[in-house]
Amino acid sequence: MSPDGRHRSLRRRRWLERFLDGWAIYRRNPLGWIGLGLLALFALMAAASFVPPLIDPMYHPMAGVDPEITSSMGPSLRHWLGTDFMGRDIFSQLLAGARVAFLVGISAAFMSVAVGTAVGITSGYLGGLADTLLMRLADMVMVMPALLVVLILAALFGQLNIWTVVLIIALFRWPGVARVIRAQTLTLKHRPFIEAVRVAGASHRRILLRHILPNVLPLSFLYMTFRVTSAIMIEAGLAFLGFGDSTTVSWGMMLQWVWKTGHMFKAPYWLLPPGLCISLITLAFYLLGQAMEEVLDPRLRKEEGGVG
Amino acid sequence: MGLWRYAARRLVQIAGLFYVILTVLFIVFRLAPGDPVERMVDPSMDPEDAEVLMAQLGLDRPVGVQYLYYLKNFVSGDMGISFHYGEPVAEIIADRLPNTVLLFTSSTILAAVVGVLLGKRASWSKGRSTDTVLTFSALATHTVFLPWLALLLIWLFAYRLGWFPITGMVSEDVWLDPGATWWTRAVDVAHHMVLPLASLFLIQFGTFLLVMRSSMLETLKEDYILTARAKGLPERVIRNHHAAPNAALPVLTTIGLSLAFSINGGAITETVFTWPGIGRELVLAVSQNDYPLAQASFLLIAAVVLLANLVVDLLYAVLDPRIRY
Amino acid sequence: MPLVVVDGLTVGYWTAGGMAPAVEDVSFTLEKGESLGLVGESGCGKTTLGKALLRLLPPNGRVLAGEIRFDGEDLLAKTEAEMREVRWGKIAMIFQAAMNALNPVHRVGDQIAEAVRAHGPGLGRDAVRERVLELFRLVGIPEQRLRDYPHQYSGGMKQRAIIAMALACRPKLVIADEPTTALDVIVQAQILDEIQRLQRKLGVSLVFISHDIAVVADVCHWIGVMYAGHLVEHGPRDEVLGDPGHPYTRALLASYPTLAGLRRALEPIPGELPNLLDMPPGCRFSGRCSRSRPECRDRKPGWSVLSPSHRVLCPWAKEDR
Amino acid sequence: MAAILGRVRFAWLVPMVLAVLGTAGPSSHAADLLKVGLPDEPKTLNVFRASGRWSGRVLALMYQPLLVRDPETLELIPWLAAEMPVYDPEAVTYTVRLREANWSDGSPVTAGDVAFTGRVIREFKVPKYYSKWKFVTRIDTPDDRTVVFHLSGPKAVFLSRTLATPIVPAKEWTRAVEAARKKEKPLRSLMNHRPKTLLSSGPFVLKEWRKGAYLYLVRNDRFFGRGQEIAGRTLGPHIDGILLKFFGTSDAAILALKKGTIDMFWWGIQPGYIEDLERDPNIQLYRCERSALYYMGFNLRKPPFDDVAFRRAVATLVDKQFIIRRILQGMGEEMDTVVPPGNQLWCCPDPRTYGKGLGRADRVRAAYRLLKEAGYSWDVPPVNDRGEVVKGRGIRYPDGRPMQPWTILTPPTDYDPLRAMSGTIIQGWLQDLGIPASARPMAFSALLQQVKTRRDFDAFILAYGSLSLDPDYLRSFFHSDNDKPRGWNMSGYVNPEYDRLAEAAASTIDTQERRRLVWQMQRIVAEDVPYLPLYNPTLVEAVRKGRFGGWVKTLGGIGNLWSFCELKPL
Repeated sequence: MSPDGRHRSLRRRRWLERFLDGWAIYRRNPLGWIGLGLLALFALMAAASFVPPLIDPMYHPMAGVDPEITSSMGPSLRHWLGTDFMGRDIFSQLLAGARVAFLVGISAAFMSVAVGTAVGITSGYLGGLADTLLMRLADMVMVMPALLVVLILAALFGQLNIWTVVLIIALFRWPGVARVIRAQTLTLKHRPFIEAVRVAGASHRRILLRHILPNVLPLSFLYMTFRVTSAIMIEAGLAFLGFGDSTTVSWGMMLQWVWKTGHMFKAPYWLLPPGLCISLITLAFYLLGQAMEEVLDPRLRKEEGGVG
Repeated sequence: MGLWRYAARRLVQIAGLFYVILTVLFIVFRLAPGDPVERMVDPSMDPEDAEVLMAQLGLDRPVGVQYLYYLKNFVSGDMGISFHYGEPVAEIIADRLPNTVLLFTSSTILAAVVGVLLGKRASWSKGRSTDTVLTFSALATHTVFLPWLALLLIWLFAYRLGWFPITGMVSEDVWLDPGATWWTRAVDVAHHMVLPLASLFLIQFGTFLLVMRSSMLETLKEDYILTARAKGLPERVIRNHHAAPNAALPVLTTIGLSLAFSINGGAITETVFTWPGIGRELVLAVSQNDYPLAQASFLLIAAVVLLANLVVDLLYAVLDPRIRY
Repeated sequence: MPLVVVDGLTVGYWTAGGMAPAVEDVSFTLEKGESLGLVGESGCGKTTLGKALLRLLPPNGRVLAGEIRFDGEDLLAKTEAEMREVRWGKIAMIFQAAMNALNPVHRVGDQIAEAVRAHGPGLGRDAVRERVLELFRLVGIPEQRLRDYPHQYSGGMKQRAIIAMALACRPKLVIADEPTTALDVIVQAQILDEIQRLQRKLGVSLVFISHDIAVVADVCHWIGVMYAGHLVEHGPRDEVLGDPGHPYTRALLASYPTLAGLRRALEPIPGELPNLLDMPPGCRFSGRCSRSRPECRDRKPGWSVLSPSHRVLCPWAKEDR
Repeated sequence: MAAILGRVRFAWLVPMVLAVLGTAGPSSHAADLLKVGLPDEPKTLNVFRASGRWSGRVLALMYQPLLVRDPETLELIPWLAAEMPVYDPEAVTYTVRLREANWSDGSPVTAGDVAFTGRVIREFKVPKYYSKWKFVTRIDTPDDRTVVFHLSGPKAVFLSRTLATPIVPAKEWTRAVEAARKKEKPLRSLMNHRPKTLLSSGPFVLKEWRKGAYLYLVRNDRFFGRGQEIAGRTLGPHIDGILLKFFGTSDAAILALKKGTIDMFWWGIQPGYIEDLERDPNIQLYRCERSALYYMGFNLRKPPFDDVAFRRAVATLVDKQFIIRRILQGMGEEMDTVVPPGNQLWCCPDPRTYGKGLGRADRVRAAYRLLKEAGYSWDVPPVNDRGEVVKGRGIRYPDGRPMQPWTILTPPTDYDPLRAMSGTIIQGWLQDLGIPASARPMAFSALLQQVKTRRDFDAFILAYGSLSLDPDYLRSFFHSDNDKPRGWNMSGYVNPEYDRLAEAAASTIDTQERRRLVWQMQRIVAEDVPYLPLYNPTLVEAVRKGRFGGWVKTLGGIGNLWSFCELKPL
């Protein structure tokens, strides 16, 4: 085996070992279990969201209406959670909402973490003026109340479609990640093994990609779970206030429908499920993050404010 | 003293950041499609009338000139006149700000105090049922969807039980009554404030509790805690005198960092409870294209956030003797 | 009557894999005014032993068997409140990693005063202050540093402050856990001298824990060598150093360069400490021992008594000399 | 409980909470105070700025116009004027005699006030009123009670719109007007003036405005109508005052209504609440027609809507009944013409309709037929060889080009969820026919700019919540002169015959003749479909039973001047 190959297989083994060790720690965290369980449930819902429209077009969450029901009805055998004000099935909307929540949460989180990691590594590795500028920018973006910013943009530039919302959320939620990754990069930068690689003449790109990135990735991954919660909350808040993408069935949008059509206080079967789902999926990702945090590094500084 | 030099340097930085925000905001608002005049006209008005209105609102000038005027006026404290109120923006904000400050500071202080105390308690009994209950309820309130929670609170406490008013900040009965004393009026406002305060408190205190708890757990692993224990100090002294002050420092940072989050929550709370504060005014102004008001409210919020972070950093420096600038 | 009697002490930690014994069947005594050096590789249980003496084990740690008698009293039988009296009042501890043993947010003087006050409740403000100043003079810290915070101290000074703190209540026993590890060589020497000087001057007993046998050799009357939770050799300094009975002690001595000016080739000890959860049933050093015999692995080793005060946990100690 | 509280060391909170709880429960000082919930706060009480609905509602209780409409017949009747104005066709003048009326401070309402109001509007070009006054060339006041208006030509809207302008007290405004004249931007200065007190000639006068909480109006004892009989009604007001409370959300206001905190909610109630409120024994619901127009507009300047056949096909596809039944929960009325059906005077009874009463499949067939006749073709036609309706795909213009995707712009959900939803539903119907339409909600101002200023759109759904009762808007909407940026002819409809009719109608004083012209205009619009009128929502308002009686129903709801003048405590 070539030295490089051995190195790689060694590293792979280390990764696997680390994963298994981590899993061993994770397994002992009951809250982590609850989080995983809830997420599995929501994932199941998201997957199941494709089914109802196949059974009958009236179960289409957006366009389908029950031909016999013209107002909001309570749960029945035909509609497990009842119907909304125009006779659409709430249960299939709820399922579709799970899909959207995952979509929004994970894609926004992925983007913001990708940006944050990139900025953090660059900033920490380069140092100097680039570092100062990037971190000042991060400071500025970090303290801005993201929901209000998205609200302003949504109100000014027209109703945003769901991907625009995702993009904006991502653009406003990277600085926390960038800061942590930067700090991590700084400590890594001065570790002997990096110094050694540098002395051995490795390029910056190689150092960044092969030696620093793999070491900060677990941390980025951890932050993704926290970002997911904040993205879901922002999207839901936006939709609730009526600035969401009204062609998408998200839970926030469902709540907005309840609210705006005056069913808030008389259709608990319609009001409770979406709110509960938003809260629970946020909780689930949060618990997952917490448990993972314990695994990855208990001394990590907590960055709070999941919803902001 | 280095602290003042540091504060001065940070202030300059903040001024720079603020200028950037100011400019970005101006550009964003001007780039936005839609002009505020169109919402003020009805079919009986001629297009020429709308042009007159545009000119009177100062929207007909070139954008560069508008920007310069904007800067000039801003520096002189004139934030323009609200399109819809026809009042100086500064006055509207001055009118709303105390309400927000009242709601926001009391909820933050309450949440911080309760969160820190309970966090301390939770960490101290780590692994026991007190800890589990506290941690879990903090997590649950921390992640609950705020507008939903607020509406449930209204439904239950204001509507079903009738303990509190549904929305608003004052009840006219009390304020129209010539015999009402300042005390009854204060109680009236407090009465209205309970539910919005409760919802803001609920989502904030979880953050504090969780941060305090984990920070405390970290601190408890430190050698000086072992030293303190070896010194034969009572548990209470170790907890309150040795662990808590060190553990509370990250909580301070959290206040700064979670401010943006709380402000989001504040705006939603104010909107749902019709609390006449800045957050609600901003949401309204934004949706009605009241540029001057929306811009000024947002700038105010940005300024508050930036300054609050400075204050947090300075406080940190004062409280943690290790930090010297 | 000896000041400290440790008899058959066994301490374990609850871990995910089960109960891990960190200290097993350790016995020794220490007379008043004398000093014992506990030496061994990191992880051998010496710090656990030190903490067990003060009953300061972490929440998952338990004393499983044995007895600790201090000044004739059974420490393990005491309540937590009674124990608080013993801590610092009678037994003080100097922790390893001196950097973190002082609380960063309190002034050094206050932290020492706190110890003074905790065990002398009747003392007035001035008396406490006077005592703290006295301690500062004792360890050689200038008075004006009283109001400084720990981070303003140098490493050596911090360690002096901790020593001062340890002496605050005139304890009968001081447990020093790697007090010099984090310091550079010169400061280390100063601190060791200081400890020795104070120990003689004040007549306190000392349990000195270190991984560095050279340091221990400098300071202590007695040396106890620990390996994987066992006390494998215990005896007077000169006997242990001059005539080590346990192969591990010998290896340890061989791996240190500067002892008594000897210039031998360094011999690192091959192998690693065994996993606490998975100990060989017999001698724990057998896996690394150059003179290991087949039965060593399987049979519990017995004690060899080399002199009335020098015993070794190796049945072959006499033969292999 | 005390133990738990004690443990968290907040026992001191208990008495405070109890004190706060102790003040719960409504109490009332003035029994005859009408408490009205408003969804939002009036932004200003400057009559020259007031553009919001709320400001207008409050001001209407204080500043009075010369003429108002009878609540039943909707005919114009004298109000501040003593009798109907006298028209002189020769000189093109209107002469108005004023009633004996006083401001709330006791000084008389004079011809000078009327002239002042008109002159300020003309001089400053006050946007809200200027278009109704620009043709008034001179205002004479031969004596304190007589006003003579000189017009540039006969104008149909003079009585209904110009004389509906609220008359402003000259002495209260003179100083502000003089100050404004000296400013660089006089209008802006005038509009930013904040009147300290408000002199009222109406039934109520402003007592207190607590920002963010309520507006308190008390009875104006000097109101000219007090005890008088006008339009067959003996006027009050019989109540001591009106308290307008701002709620921000309908939910809160409706809960307050159910709890009895307010006596009336001055805002249309969403269908979702109705069933529940109907069951509440303390609540009385009033259903009124509105003078509203909810419609879909097309851009006639470019394909596909430059083809009248296509517009008719779309009109055929849109099932207004479905929208009303499902989205409006039945609370609305189908509209076949641009003039609301409640406006009996002007609504054309026989416009052309499309697909009325047809089911889904029949509508598809009818639209398919229309388009096929016009030469459109499909890759997969929506009606197959056996005459069954299937999902169509790939529609092509008569010249064979495929139709490019286009959008229906709708207001966003926060602004009007029902319109946004209607857009989504219509999009679905069009797609069934293979028409590549998609609904796109857009911020309201952005939408207006796109449609009205930039004219860069395909189709949109907009609405007028309260159209004036005078049908002059028909001219604004479709006259080719208004086909310019910011003009009201957003569709770009050009029809010389229509222009001629519109101009004639604008200067026709005779009502019968004008009605004939206006009907003709509506028939043309229905034929050419530049706008597709959708629905006119029913206005449902709720009041508490047993507190006050004498609500007056009229077009636009019970929250009107007549109600507030006639309400009596029970």
